[in-house]
Amino acid sequence: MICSWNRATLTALLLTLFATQAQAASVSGSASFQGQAPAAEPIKMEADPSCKALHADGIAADDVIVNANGTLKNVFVYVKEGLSGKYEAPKTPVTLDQKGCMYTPKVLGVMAGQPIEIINSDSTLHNVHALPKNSPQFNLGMPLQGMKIKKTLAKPEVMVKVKCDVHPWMASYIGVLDHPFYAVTGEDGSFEIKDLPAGTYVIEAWHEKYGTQTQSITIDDSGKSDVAFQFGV
Amino acid sequence: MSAPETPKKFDLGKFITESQIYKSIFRHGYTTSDRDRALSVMTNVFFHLHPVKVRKSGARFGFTWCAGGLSFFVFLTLVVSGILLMFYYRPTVEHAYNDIMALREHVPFGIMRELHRWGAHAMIITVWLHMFRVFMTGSYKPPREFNWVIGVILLVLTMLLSFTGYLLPWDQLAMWAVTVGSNMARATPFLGHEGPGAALLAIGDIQLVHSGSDVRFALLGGRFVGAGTLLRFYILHCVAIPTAVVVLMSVHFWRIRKDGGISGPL
Amino acid sequence: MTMIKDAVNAFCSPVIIFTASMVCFYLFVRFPRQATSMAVSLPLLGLALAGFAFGLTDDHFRKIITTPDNVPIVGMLFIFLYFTWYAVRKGVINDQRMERGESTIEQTETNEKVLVFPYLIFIEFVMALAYAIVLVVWSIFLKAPLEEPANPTISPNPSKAPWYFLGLQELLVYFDPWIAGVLLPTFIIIGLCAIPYIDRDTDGSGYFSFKKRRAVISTYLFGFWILWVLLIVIGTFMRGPNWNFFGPFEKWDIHKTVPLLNINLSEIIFIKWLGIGLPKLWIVRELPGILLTLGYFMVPPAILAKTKLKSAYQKLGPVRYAVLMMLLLVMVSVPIKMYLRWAFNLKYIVAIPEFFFNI
Amino acid sequence: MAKPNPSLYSVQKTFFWFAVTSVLLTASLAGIVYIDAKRDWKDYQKAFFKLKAEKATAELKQAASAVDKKELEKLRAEHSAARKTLESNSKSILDLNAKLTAAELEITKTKVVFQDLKQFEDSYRYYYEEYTAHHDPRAASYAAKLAEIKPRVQEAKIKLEKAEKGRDTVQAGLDALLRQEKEAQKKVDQLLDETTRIERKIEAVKPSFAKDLLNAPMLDFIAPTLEIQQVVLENLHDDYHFAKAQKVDRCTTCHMGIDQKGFEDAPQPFRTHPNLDLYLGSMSAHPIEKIGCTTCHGGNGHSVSFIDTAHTPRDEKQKAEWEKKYGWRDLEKWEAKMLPLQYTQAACAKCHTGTVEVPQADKLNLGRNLAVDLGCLNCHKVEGFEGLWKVGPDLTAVASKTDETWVSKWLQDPTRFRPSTKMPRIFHLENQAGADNAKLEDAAIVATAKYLHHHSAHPEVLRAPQGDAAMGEKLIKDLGCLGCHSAAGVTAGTHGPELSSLGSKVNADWLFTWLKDPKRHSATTRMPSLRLSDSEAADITAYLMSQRNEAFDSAAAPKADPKAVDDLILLNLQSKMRHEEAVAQLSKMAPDEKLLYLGERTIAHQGCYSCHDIRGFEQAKSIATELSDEGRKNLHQFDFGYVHDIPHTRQDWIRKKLEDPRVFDHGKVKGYYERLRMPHFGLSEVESEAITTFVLSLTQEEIALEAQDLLTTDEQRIERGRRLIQKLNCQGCHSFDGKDAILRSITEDPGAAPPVLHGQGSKVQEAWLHDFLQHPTTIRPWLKYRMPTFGLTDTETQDIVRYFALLDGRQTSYRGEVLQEVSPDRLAAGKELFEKLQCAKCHQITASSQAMGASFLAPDLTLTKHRLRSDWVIDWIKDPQAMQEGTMMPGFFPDMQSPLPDILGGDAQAQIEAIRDYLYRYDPAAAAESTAS
Repeated sequence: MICSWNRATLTALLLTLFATQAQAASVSGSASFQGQAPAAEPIKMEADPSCKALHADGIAADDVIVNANGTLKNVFVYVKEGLSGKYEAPKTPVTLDQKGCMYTPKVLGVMAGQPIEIINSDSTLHNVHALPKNSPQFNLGMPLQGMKIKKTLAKPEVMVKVKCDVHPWMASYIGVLDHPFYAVTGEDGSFEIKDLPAGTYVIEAWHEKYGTQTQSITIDDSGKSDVAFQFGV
Repeated sequence: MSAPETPKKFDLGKFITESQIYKSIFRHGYTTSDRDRALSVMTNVFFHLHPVKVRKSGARFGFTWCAGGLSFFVFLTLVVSGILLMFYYRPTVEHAYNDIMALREHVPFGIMRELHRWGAHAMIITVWLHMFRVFMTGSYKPPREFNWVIGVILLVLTMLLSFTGYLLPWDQLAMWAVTVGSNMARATPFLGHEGPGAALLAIGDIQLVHSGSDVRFALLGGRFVGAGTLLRFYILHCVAIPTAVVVLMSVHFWRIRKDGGISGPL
Repeated sequence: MTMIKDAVNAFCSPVIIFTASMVCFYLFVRFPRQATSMAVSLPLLGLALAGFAFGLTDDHFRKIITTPDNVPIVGMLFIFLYFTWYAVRKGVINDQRMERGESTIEQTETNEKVLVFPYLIFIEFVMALAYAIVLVVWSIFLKAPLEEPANPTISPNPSKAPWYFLGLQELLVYFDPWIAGVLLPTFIIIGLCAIPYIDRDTDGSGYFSFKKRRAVISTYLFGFWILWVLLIVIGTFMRGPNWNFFGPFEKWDIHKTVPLLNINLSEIIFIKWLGIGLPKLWIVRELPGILLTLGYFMVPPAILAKTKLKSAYQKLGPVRYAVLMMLLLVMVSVPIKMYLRWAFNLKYIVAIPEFFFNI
Repeated sequence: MAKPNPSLYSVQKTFFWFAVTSVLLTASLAGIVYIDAKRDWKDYQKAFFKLKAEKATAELKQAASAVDKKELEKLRAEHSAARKTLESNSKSILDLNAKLTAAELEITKTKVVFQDLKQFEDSYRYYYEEYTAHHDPRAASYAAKLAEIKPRVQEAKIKLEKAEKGRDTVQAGLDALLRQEKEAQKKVDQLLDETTRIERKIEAVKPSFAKDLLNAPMLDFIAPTLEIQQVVLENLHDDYHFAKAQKVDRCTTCHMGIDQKGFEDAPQPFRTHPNLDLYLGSMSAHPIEKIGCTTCHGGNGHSVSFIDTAHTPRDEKQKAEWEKKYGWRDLEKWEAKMLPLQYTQAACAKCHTGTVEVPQADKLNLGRNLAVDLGCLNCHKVEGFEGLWKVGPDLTAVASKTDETWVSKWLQDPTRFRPSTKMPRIFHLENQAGADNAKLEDAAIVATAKYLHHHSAHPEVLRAPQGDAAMGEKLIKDLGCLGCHSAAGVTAGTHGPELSSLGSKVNADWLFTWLKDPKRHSATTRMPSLRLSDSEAADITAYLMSQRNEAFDSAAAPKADPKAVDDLILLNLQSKMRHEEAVAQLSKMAPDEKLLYLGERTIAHQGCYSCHDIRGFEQAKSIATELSDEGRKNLHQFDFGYVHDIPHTRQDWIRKKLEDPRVFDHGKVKGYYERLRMPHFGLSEVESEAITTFVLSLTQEEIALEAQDLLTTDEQRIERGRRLIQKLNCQGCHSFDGKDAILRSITEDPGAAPPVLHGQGSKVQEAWLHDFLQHPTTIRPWLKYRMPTFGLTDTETQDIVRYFALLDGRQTSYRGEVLQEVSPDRLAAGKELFEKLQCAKCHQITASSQAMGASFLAPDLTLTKHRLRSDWVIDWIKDPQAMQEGTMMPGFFPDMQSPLPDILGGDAQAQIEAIRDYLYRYDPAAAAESTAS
């Protein structure tokens, strides 16, 4: 929340600075899923008993989550082309938690240079192994429960995979951008990118399994614009 | 001569020609009287190569083609340009080629090299022409026989001058022209190691004439054209042959006077 | 164009050029009056200039002509052609005057004297200035050649001596070095020196004439033009890589191969004619050649002294006559040897490699 | 007789000729002066100065705009105010100046007195000392004089000092008055410092009348601004064959901007040289004062004319451009022309000798490696490249591998079977075209195949069990075959042959035997053993045998026309005996005998044995030209034949020869055995350019040792290792020594790729590495790739071990680790850390370890004390990513911060050392006991 406030002030600041530019608008839409939702495979956590213990009933893989309304969760939507100008990265960190031997959130966006706070909420050893191609990689061991580490990714890159070598099923994806115009679809498969200046943009949606899609949109001064992405098998 | 009404008008020409310095040098006025003209020949060391008067037929360009006089003049220009080149040129294999290149590229008045080289060619042509003319007018006949012989020797020396100078740029052209030219010396009868009869000159098994002792070796200062040859040819070109030429030329000129002046029907 | 060039190239072989030149030379000295008349000489000059201009349109010809060191040869050719023409023409005019009983132009003025200054000196000065101009302009527009630094391991193909020695180098094709490079130059020098001691006839001294001195002048011109200048021209312009002969419009190809089938006189006699094989002893083997050579130098003078040159023999006396004949025979031996080579592929008349003695 | 006429011609008329000739001569002499003054390089220098002035003017503009205007105004105002104050004080200044003059006068006066007296004193002293030494009675009088003059000198000195002090006081007063104005001026100057500097620069280069005068003809010998620039190179020489002339490069006379930054976009000849940090810069490896220009680029450094410097155009386009712009023409008779730019790297090898690769010379290195790989150097002798391995397979037992038909079809055109093959095409090339020649070629091919099989050994071959082809395909990808081979649809390594369509070539039993142990079949093969189990080998065999080349299978095999065979044999025999004897000999031969004879002759003629081991040719000499000095070979020694479409230069000949090896036979009439023999390699443009560069680099030019990049003994040992590494293709799988592994690039997860070996020398213990290289064991259980057994000799192994050590700047000792005494507390702390950081979660350390999934993740830590160097372990724990990018080993001490502040006072360094000490003292047996109890 602090984060969004911050973004609003930033945009306001930008607006005063670039008063000649058009007014801000927002893009919203959803990522729908077509066809048969794949059966989620259960994760075998036997290798690490301490994880197994946390999920007595077992847990399904989280690479494809189709929402109840037929939409797709964890789709990263962002403005790919069309922006000009520079955007300052916020100082407030984004959180990536390791909980129950899983990453929360599974997919997240961050601005280049913005801190990411990585938390180990489990009592077992995790290692955060980020595999960016544009920025330096890091691989840090987090043996203690409640341990926190702050890291940043210096250069824009969609997406940066983060994995845990101890628990091969664990994977998270971070979209690193040099502007604040991105969103991740949630439980209802919708997203909204706010405060976008008027103009023509290429919007891209990314999913771990189903790849990327792009759409070109023009936003006028009136403000709102809808985009719909369709993923499927 | 001087007008009485303008006695004070300053005449620069007169001022100069009547000054002591001018008189000490020229000893005669600059007028066109026969006396002055005769004096100018008699009192001038350069002109004095000539007699005061010559046969009219002999003075004509159509008769002499001026080839002999021109040969002498070409020789003088070669001496002058050659001396200037000597200031710059070093006859060693490290420097010779580079010095010539520098003359071509950036040395002020490097054109001396062209003047010298083309002058050398020109001299060969004028010398041949001179001999040609002398023959065609029958001017070698008695009493001028000996002067003709001197002329022949001068002709040979001229070609040798040119030949020795050919090596000095020390480029491929120079070296191989001299190699080819001097290879003939190898075959000199008795004196060259590949010449007829050389094999006969032996004391027991020891050959007297071999590639290290024959006339070519003496000429080149080595078995092949090399550093020694360059120096040898330089000395020949700049000192030895010119001296001989000057001496013989003096005799040649003197004999012209003594044998009846510029040739003509006797 | 190409056809003309090919025709010229085909025409140009040493034997044809040499023979054609001798024919022209003969016509020139046989008919000097006609040859030096404007009616003949001007068209010939025009033809020569046109041919030269045509040649310049050919890249290869132009390249050879404009090679810096070859430029003086071209100049020399034109200069000497002019002055030969001029001298003979003057001689012809004087001859005509003498036939009419008048004195020669020179003789009419021979007793008049003029002052050296200005009349002679001025001519000399103007000529000197003119020469200086020519030299400077020549130097400005034509750079002296400078190839890459001397390198004993790479011999340029062809390697040529300075142009004024190229006549001698050309003779190397027909003679061993000791003859072409040593003997013949020596004879040339001796021969030149000997001229005034043989031709002592004071008649014809100091003026241009032809008829009276036809034999003397013809011999001299033959030596100069055919045996010296022509050979220089062939050696410079027409000898390419491996000293092969090339026509004026033929590219100098280093790979050109021509058959060389030269044989010695001894081989002709003992193998071809007698079929008995070469004798082992050199003196026997070379006996025919030696006899032939000796005969060449002994028999003709003796016969001629009794017949055609009887008057000359009487005038000169035995020593002078012998020297003259020796010189003349050596001079004539050059074209004879050349023709023997062309006609019979004859390499040596006498070949004694044991002493490097080959003729 | 006519009356004598004393005049010859009208003298007046000659005056006209005098005038004309004099004028013309003067004009031509002026021409001399003109051509002296008008040199190309002068024009270039003028243009460069203009360019420089323009650049500086632009710079000035920028600098001027950078000056703070307000500040400047303010300072100027201050300055003028100070001036005003000064002017108002002008009277006192005048006054003080007058006083100063007076004081100076006083000083002069007193100084004269003092100096005079001093002279006397010195003189008296001299005489006094002299006389005293010689016991001369006059000494006394001088003693008196000396005593008399001393106080006078002292007095004069005091007077002088007083006068000086007076002057200083006045001066100080004056300075005080002037100070304010001076300081204000100084401030203004400081602000304008940059612009003034640039203005001065412009002043130095911009044209002016004074400069024109200095550069005027006939005056330019005094102090011209346009001058020849040159570098005299101390240790480098031009070879003038008889003597070595010192190298002098005058290139900078025109290329004036070559070593100055800022002319990168300037037109030639002013452009800055690329990469000044490597070339020309005074701090670079090749400073212009030491290396010059022509050392690398070739050409004539003494010259300053475009043509005579022997510039060589890069291609036809540049040639046309130069001809137009500079009147360029080829210097026919000049041997040492410049190298065209694309081949410049050839010059590197002049000084950089003895190394496998020349740093930063990619093209040269590529060419060199290709020349090794393609076997160029097997046939062509080159000094410094002797003793290379034969690049082709061993053919002494070829019969057990494949059959005669395959060999003859292969010889017809190897690329038909395998487009990527390194085997060149030898037969049926352009100079053997035509139906008659084709028959001869086929006869030679069949005979060769016959010979090879007839003389082949027949080693015992194992029976291949039935295998699973699908499993085999997976194994090929998993085991690391792709580090050397391209196979299973993946284009990867090129060290070994591509393995598709192997089924059309070999038989299964041979392949199985080969895979199990290649050295068994051929002792010289470079193929290592992967220690395959029988079932693995069978699976791979099954897969590879299933891959066939249908088109090749169905192609007809060449036939030997009996007449063609006879003709060829006759040609051979005739070279040794008379025609009739040859015919007789031929008629005596049986058909098989004929083929064997012809096969032997063909192999000898084509030189097959240079690249392959062939029985009967163990001692044969190679057939190709030696190339040791090819880069300087005389142009006229290159036979261009009738090829006129390429420039007649060394580089173009070599390149044409590589691209089309038989082309120079074009249009020539030659017998079958006289034709050119170099085979056709089907090189790409890049490859042929690279190899041309390499061949041009082969010179035996003598460069002074001082100028060379000489190798130290250690560097030579490294190079020896590099050669071995190249031969074994270690870098196909492992990245190190500046090379990236192919296998790594095709493995998605870097953690699953073969380990990176940067810093291997400081990582592992020599003895361990030695053992490991000879008998590899599993270190990283999670890796599917398998370290092969190369069957290295002891010397080779030591060379590699030493190579790794030297790469890290260490000498080999084989001494192992010497452990320091450690307190029990520290060991306890180590143990605690080991447990708290949950190391055993991934690393196996005992049989009862908690490590997950059967040691799936990390190496067994019991190996540590014998395998690793202890100081490396410290560095590794500190930051594993830094040492092995992509490793699964996490860092626990980011920025040297310990997550456990209560152990050893939270000191990360101490903690890491404690862990290390724990590991090196860990005794598995004891630990097992303690756990059990």
